[in-house]
Amino acid sequence: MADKQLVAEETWWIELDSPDIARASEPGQFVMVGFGCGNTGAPLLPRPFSVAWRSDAGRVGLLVREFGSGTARLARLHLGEEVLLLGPLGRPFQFGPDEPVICVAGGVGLAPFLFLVGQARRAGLDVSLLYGERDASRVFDPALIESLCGTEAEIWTEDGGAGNAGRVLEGLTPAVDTTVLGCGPTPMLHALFQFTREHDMPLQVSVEEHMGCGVGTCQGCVVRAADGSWRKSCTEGPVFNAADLDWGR
Amino acid sequence: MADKQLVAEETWWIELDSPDIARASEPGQFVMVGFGCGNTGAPLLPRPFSVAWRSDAGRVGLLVREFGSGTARLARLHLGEEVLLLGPLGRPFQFGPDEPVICVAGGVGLAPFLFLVGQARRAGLDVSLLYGERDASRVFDPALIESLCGTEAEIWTEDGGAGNAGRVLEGLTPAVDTTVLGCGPTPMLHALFQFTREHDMPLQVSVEEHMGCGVGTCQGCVVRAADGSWRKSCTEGPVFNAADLDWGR
Amino acid sequence: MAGSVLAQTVFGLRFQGPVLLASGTCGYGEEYAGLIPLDDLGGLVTKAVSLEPRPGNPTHRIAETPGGMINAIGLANVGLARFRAEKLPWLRDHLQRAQVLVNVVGDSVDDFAAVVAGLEGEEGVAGYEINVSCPNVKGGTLYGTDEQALAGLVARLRQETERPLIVKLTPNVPDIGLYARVCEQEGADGLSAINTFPGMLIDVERRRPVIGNVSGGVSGPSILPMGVYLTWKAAAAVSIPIIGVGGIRSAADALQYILAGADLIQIGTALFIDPAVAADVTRGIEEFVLRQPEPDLAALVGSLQIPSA
Amino acid sequence: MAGSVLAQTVFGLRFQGPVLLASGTCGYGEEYAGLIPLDDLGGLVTKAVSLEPRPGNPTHRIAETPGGMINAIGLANVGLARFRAEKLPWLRDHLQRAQVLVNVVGDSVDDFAAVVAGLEGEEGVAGYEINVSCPNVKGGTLYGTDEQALAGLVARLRQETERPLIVKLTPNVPDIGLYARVCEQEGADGLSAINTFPGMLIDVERRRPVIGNVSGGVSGPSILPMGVYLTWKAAAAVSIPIIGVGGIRSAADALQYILAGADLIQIGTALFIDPAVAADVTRGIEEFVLRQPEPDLAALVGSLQIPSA
Ligand SMILES: Cc1cc2nc3c(=O)[nH]c(=O)nc-3n(C[C@H](O)[C@H](O)[C@H](O)COP(=O)(O)OP(=O)(O)OC[C@H]3O[C@@H](n4cnc5c(N)ncnc54)[C@H](O)[C@@H]3O)c2cc1C
Ligand SMILES: Cc1cc2nc3c(=O)[nH]c(=O)nc-3n(C[C@H](O)[C@H](O)[C@H](O)COP(=O)(O)OP(=O)(O)OC[C@H]3O[C@@H](n4cnc5c(N)ncnc54)[C@H](O)[C@@H]3O)c2cc1C
Ligand SMILES: Cc1cc2nc3c(=O)[nH]c(=O)nc-3n(C[C@H](O)[C@H](O)[C@H](O)COP(=O)(O)O)c2cc1C
Ligand SMILES: Cc1cc2nc3c(=O)[nH]c(=O)nc-3n(C[C@H](O)[C@H](O)[C@H](O)COP(=O)(O)O)c2cc1C
Ligand code: FES
Ligand code: FES
Repeated sequence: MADKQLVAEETWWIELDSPDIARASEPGQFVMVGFGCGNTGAPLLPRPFSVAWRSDAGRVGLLVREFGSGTARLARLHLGEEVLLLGPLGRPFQFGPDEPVICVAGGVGLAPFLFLVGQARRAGLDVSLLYGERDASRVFDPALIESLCGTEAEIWTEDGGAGNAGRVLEGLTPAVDTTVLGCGPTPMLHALFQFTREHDMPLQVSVEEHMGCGVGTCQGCVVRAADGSWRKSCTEGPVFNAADLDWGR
Repeated sequence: MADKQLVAEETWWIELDSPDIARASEPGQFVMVGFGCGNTGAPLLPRPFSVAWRSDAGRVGLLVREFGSGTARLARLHLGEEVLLLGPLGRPFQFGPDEPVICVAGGVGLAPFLFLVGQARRAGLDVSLLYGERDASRVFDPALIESLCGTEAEIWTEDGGAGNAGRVLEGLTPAVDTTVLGCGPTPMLHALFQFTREHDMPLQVSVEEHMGCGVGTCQGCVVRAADGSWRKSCTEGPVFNAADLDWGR
Repeated sequence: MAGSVLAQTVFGLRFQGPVLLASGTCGYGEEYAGLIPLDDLGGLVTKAVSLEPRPGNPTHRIAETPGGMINAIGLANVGLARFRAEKLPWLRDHLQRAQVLVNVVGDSVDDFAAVVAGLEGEEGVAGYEINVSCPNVKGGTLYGTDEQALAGLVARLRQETERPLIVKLTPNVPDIGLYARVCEQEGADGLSAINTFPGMLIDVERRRPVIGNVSGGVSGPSILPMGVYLTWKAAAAVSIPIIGVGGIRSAADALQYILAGADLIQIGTALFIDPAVAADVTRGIEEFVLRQPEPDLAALVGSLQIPSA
Repeated sequence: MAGSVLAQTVFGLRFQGPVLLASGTCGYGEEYAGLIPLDDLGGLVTKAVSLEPRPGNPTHRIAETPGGMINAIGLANVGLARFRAEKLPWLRDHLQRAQVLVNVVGDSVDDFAAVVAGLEGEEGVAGYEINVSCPNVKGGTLYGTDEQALAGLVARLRQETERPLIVKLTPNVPDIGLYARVCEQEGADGLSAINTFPGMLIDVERRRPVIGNVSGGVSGPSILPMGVYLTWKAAAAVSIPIIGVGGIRSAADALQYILAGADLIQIGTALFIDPAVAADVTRGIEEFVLRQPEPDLAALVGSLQIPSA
């Protein structure tokens, strides 16, 4: 590990040296972060994290929120400690150069959009970012967001402690032909799906499911598709066209 | 943990703050060092270590040689990290104030004798120390031994790289009425038993057996007694009169 | 210590809390006396008691495995006579509120029966935990894996005592429900699930088994998911109470067993890791119970919700 | 990669090394192609193939346990026809030296037989691993825990094929030797030991099982000592070769199985931890073999020395 900073409550910015992954990553892709077969403690299995940033110098940035054993272990990483990285994996967000795009992030669902908006803005694309958190203590530094993304995020907190008061979806205005990209907790994605369907906006979402291999062998990470079949979120996702998924439950 | 130093190849001096244990310990007793129920990695079970030193300020010193998962974990301890200590446990070395005593240490079997010789010398007793290692790289600093013990150790290495060349037993001369205390690898204890029996010298040994509880409940740590019964090394030992043990195998 | 939200009557006995110490990991209580406030616990299960004393297995008797340990103590114990004369009086004198279950082993039905009969006159024995599931002595799981033999054993012991009779099941069967039902039918008051899994470790350099007895029983965190599953299966099969045991080292672990259907739980291996674990788990369960809309432990037992497919 | 000290002929097949990838953890090979030099391995076992495609179980299908994981994939697979049309050709084209075993499942003897029969004409299938031991589908262990049913199944499959027929045993029985002998008697060429242990995890806050299928199979380091023991027991019961599997993540782990009597080993869960593990374990075994007075892998198989009591 090359760098680690506590950037919000229980939320860490972690930079790792990995030139191959840095070079190849596209926004929406993820890496599996693990500790190898010599590690006897939890986590046993690697955990998936969205690529949140990359540098020409070969660094990859992750935005990690402590949740269980795996993320707690990452929070305890010390400088120079090695982790096992597998990636970049999965299908990135995809959109044309002329489409206006709105990214809707809930919590650490912000991660892929830091990468995406930064890259898109540098390419001169029309991409904006809505970012919601439960409360101000969890909000990732707006100045840092701006420096990574090249634009401000519109921030929403449920208690109004930072940015606007309310849920992030309240910031979304109907706009036909605007592509919406979503990443965050499942209830948020559900609401986003309802909203975009009502207003006929194309939606892509990055889903989260427990993963085993990360490369398509174990079928552990499936999500239900609209046609009733199962799709592997590690190879056919994590980014799906929302219309292709089963939102029934 | 209060202090840690690499004192010889794969051998660490570790100081822990534990006033209760420091106060109560006697030479030959041990502590169980563990990592608690929150620790998910190896070692799961605590490991026994002889008390090698104690201070009035409430510190306990251990001499730890890396062997497997438990000792490797101790070698990775960082300052301020907490470990779970249980102790002092077991039966200490016991001898009268007028008996001349020779301590024979093999490898980290030195640990209890650093404590014992230091304490005995300060009390003005006639206690000497023979200390053997495989080679010079593993020898604990003679100056440190002297400062801890108040006397020099007679050092033996198999390759002669430090001190005398040969096995530590070669340093032992028959002397009726001299009590011999032994701690080290089983083959060394066997040889010591043969020697002291031939020359009619009383022998006490500190034995090593895999331990579970350390306090006498699990019966995991038994050694075979001369009468064929099993003795718990954690409560009836680790120090036994050699004559009480079964040396058959 | 344990608040009243944790008190339950199980097998007709009052347990002030749901946490017991598992057989073989707390000796006969005495050894932990200075370290664990035993009388604050739900209870303890003694080391196995057999009719005659048993010396136990050769060493090593213990080794660590990934996430667990293996033991082959060999049911080393002082035997019925000395248990009665030396160990039981201590327990009687020191434990007023915690319940004492005696773990019973034997080589034959008569053996088991003799131990139970020999303790019937004794006060301080709240009930019996019948060990038909020890993987590290020859024939140790015989009664645990043969329905007929098990039925015969339980029926006979039922005749010997009116005290709670709890059968400790082996995990080592395709359908634990079968054996659970046999016990219930023959009059057992409860079940303990589970004992250890047979396992083995090899010292590759020396080409020898690490354990003197060659194989032993695997316990500790690594068996937690199996124990929870088997408790759930056993609870589904019978209506007598179940004591969940296997791999518990936190209140969350214990609550998994309770939600799966265990009325009480036991802690074994984790005691070696930290003797304070029994009190910590009790406290953690209490905190959890107090956070519930219905703050009552009994309401949690078996409260797992299975989503409809 | 694997030196010739590791080469063995087992079931009449040449294995350049003793390490195979376990069924269900390497898909149909293709998915790991860029990550693992598959053709340098001893071989791989495909994901289960059933007559009809199976969609698999609801999510979550995977969760971590202490020292292991639990899975309830539900034998999701593309079915015989698509396996033959899409998956097998890739394996045939890309693996020349590594042996491909096809893991076969079915709901009935006819089902199993139809899958085997349907692959008989196909090149690129070195042999069959018959999965009678999957704990996370209904009836998945039926054939693995009923001697009669097992005997009937193996006898029938023996009629369908002359290719190596390897039966994958469930750990979930009191005496694995019994089932091993049944397989040997009915003409099986080998055994795989072991499949996963049934297990369960509960989300205590939500009072729900973590796994969509409620229970699943426990694999990974936590089951290593059980797998080594059961391999040793199975090896003692039969003279056909055994593939050891369960919890292997290092050469030392693999060597425990080999000394216990496994001719070959499989790695499953550890692949998820690090896809390089298969090559690392192969290398480690080779180093160990070369250090022996008789540097030959076959001489190590079953070379555990049991001290006389
Ligand atoms: C494609 C993808 C990208 C992700 N990107 C990020 C990110 O950039 N930043 C971040 O903080 N988190 C991210 N997550 C979620 C992150 O992987 C989980 O927080 C993490 O797996 C939880 O692990 P844990 O060990 O801390 O929790 P535990 O509760 O100990 O995990 C137990 C098990 O549940 C699984 N699990 C639990 N929660 C999740 C979850 N939300 N998603 C997937 N698996 C889960 C774990 O993999 C593990 O198998 C991402 C998840 C996916 C699938
Ligand atoms: C009373 C007593 C005092 C000791 N004092 C010291 C000391 O002062 N300094 C020191 O370096 N070592 C001492 N040891 C040995 C130390 O406990 C072992 O080196 C340690 O247990 C090995 O643990 P490990 O996890 O590194 O090895 P592993 O091989 O991972 O241990 C695996 C298992 O074997 C047991 N084990 C392995 N070797 C030994 C052994 N020699 N003795 C007991 N159990 C063993 C472990 O407890 C564990 O259960 C003492 C042992 C005993 C019994
Ligand atoms: C050292 C040791 C000794 C044991 N002795 C007995 C015993 O005498 N009788 C018995 O029924 N179970 C015995 N057990 C099994 C435990 O009571 C318990 O069922 C098992 O260890 C699983 O629980 P745990 O994972 O919390 O240890 C023993 C376990 C250990 C570790
Ligand atoms: C995700 C997953 C899927 C599995 N699928 C199968 C399967 O389809 N057929 C089978 O026989 N075994 C299957 N297994 C069991 C493994 O092949 C292996 O027997 C078991 O995982 C123990 O080995 P391990 O500890 O190395 O993983 C599966 C295991 C896992 C983890
Ligand atoms: S995580 Fe294994 S198939 Fe997706
Ligand atoms: S270590 Fe448990 S009785 Fe000695």
